[in-house]
Amino acid sequence: MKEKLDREVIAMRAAKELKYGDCVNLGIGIPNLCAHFIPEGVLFQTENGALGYGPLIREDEIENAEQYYVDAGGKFWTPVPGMSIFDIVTSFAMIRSGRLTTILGGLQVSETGDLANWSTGGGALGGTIGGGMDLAVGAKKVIITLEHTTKEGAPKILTKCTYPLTAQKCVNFVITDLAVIEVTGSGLVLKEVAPGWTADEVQALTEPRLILADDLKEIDLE
Amino acid sequence: MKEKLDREVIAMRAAKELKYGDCVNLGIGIPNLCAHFIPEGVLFQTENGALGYGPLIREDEIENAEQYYVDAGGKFWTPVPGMSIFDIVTSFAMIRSGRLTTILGGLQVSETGDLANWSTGGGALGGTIGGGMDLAVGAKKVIITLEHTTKEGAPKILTKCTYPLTAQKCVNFVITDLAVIEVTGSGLVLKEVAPGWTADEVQALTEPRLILADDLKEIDLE
Amino acid sequence: MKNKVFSSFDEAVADISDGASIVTECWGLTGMSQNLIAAVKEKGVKDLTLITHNFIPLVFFGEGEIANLTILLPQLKKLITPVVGLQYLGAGAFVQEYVEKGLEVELTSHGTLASRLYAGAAGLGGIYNPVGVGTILEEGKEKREIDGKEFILEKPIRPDYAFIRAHKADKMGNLIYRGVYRADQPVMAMAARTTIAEVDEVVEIGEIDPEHVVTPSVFVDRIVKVPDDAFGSTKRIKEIIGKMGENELIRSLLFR
Amino acid sequence: MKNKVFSSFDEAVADISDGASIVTECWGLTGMSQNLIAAVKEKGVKDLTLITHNFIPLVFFGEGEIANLTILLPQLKKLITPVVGLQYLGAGAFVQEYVEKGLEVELTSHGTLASRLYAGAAGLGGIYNPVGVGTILEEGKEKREIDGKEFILEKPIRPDYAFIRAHKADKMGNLIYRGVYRADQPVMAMAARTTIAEVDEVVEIGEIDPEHVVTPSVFVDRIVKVPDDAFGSTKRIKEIIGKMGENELIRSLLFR
Repeated sequence: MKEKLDREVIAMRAAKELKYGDCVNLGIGIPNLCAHFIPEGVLFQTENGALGYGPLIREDEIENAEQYYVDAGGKFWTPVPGMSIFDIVTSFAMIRSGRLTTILGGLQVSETGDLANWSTGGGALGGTIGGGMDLAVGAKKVIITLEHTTKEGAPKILTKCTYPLTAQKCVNFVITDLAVIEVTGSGLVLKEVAPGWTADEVQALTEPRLILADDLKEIDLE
Repeated sequence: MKEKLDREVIAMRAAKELKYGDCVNLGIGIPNLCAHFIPEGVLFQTENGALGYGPLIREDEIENAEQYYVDAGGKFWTPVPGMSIFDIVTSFAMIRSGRLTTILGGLQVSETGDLANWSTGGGALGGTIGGGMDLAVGAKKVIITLEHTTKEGAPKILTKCTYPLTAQKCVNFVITDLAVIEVTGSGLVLKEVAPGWTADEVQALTEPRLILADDLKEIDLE
Repeated sequence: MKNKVFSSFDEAVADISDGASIVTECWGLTGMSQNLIAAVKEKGVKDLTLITHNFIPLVFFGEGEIANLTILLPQLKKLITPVVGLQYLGAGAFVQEYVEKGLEVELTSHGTLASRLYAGAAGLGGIYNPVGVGTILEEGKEKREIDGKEFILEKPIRPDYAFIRAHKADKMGNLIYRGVYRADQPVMAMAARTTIAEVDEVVEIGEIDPEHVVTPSVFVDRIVKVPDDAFGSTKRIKEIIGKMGENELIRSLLFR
Repeated sequence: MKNKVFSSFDEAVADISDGASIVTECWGLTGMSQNLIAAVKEKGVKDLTLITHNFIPLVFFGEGEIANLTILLPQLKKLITPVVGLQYLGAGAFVQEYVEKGLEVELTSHGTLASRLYAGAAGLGGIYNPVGVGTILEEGKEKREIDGKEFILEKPIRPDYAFIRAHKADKMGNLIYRGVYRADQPVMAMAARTTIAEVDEVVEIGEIDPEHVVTPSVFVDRIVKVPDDAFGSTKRIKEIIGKMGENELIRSLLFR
């Protein structure tokens, strides 16, 4: 079987969507890994009320962890000059006013950019909602990172999501271990494929029809 | 003609409604005068974002006036320890969450506690709304100070207000140059009359029927 | 000035009765009013409505190490929160037995909860919320198109009590927080009818710069200082963080 | 880091075009972004929608002494505000001639405006507001009873630009204010699509304590330092206040 990109490489490619001066909120999972690849001048935001904070505390630095400085997932971070601390009303105004980019994990993405990422079913108690719905609805750019298929090989990019939705028509970019796809008004545009993969092979693992970008190319990590 | 209370005495009586630990927002006019009579331990609030500030700058102290410290009416005040500065979202949450008492001026008050105090007519541009509507609706206690009648002797306490309303059913106490009246579910209760005035004489200058309080007494300024 | 400083947590929660609603914060260890929570547990009042941004069993910690919000579970009638449990610990499975016995769980999103608390504080009757359209959150709620976009009508939240964990209070009740302890606490204090704060330090009037006050005194009714040996004291939290490295689950969740 | 510091007010407003909406503060002299206002006057763009807490002709001051918001009157298509003029100066009479020529005036209350700006920032579609029921503010609006109380549906405000007058900005755009200059400015910055701040001082990154930041950098797009001789500089405001005592109207209004 052909090699797919690993999680670090997906994260690396997702990080490339960010530019100098952007403010970004990273979800749990692959998005968290983006932190290692994000260009200088990008500020991190966490829902619980901080912007522009420094690197996460590593395993061998626990003694430097401070209770006052954690992200929404409970990870400790380092305070740095220029950051700001604020309450959650301000934090979600930031998130919902289109001032941020967000990179989130996904369970499923639909042809029209619907996102399912909080639950695989099981009703109200089958998953946790948190701030993901706010980010999906409110961010100026929503980038979803996920593996292209389930372990069993079933597509996660679907005509219609089967899992409970996080938000409708919210996704701008999908970055998987096989492809980079832009969600547009006319449908899903395949922009990049993983090295060694063809558009047809990616299409075969994707439920809705993909539109091939004029400049379709191999995933570019430069 | 019998003597009515002057504006200072109305203010003095209104100030008696405040107790230690209360936070109060004073409107323009007679309410402003209350500041001179307010007991210790009462904190002043101004809509533009300060609580617990010190005395207003007097005419002979202009050189101490600071641009950063003015109330919503533009009057300069003195910063004191224990005060707080906040934005208008917080300020109006304070006003609307029932944490404050307000003393406002009035043009007319109705039998059911409706208040008219922003305009005598002339449409949208005939007066200014400001924060008075918010205070009238949101304060835990709304005290209205006004002269009992117009200069021509017509009652200002009416069955129904004829001027444009500030808010409906918002008034708790009315303090005039003739009487102290409490607005209750059963109607207007006459609690106190000015020295030398009888309940009948006050009733004659009031449109709706007044209910006499069991302990009706002379206005008490002790 | 009113005396707002109470000498015990029990005294500070003395008037809370069955059926009360309480909003309090919990983002991991931060901002938790552990001693007020423990006092409510001890008091045993029931049929409570609890509103919180996170309701998570912190299984990493030993008995008596922390007083986590979830200890109140048997006393709850209703829970309003965006997060019940953690996905990798089976999400909301731990509340299932209480749901079967009648616990009502109302899900919301973090941002929606913030807006609903603001709406409570500002006296609003409802807000048309853009978040939740097409999701589980719209069930049973009015949906409406405004200017070509769909919104869900969400109700304000106006709790009876807010439990606040702040850094410093002056004796008037002005509060400052530290770091992300701030989070939802300012809006909780504004929305609640009665606000009770547990704080690291009670300082004299004038020791907090008026420009730096985060929660103005009028929103704070009662203050209790957290003793050094109490839940959530700086000393105890430091000890807990120190021991985090010994727990493999914590290491994998928080440091990798 | 993006360069947000602009060297002139003209440059900072260069992209504002006809039909734009601008929110800016004016509580007497405080918090007015006089130089940005003057730059928009100079630029001559028209059909503007102006949102402000107060729209008052400050007749006390001489020509060229201040750049008051009302100088933009001939350029406005719409004005949203709780205060047009001052009662004892004839209230809104001074805008009457513009109303006759087509200016639309939308009245609101201070608290409602704060909530509507918050609603704009939080992406809400509307809010049910308790203020204005039974008054001129309910005209033409939906009224609805919720839980036994009446509310009016108010629309969010999401202006194209906010003009902010702050005390200090660091080079990233974090802002602090001073005293009541703060007022509505934080929520204006959150609600607007583009925020332009004029400040007393631009300081290095790290000079503003992260806990004291009032408007976080992400909400601020452009910063201009107010020169000593410009409108609203500390020096000029001091001079103006010094002269207030000479004006009998001011003495009677502000000091008695």
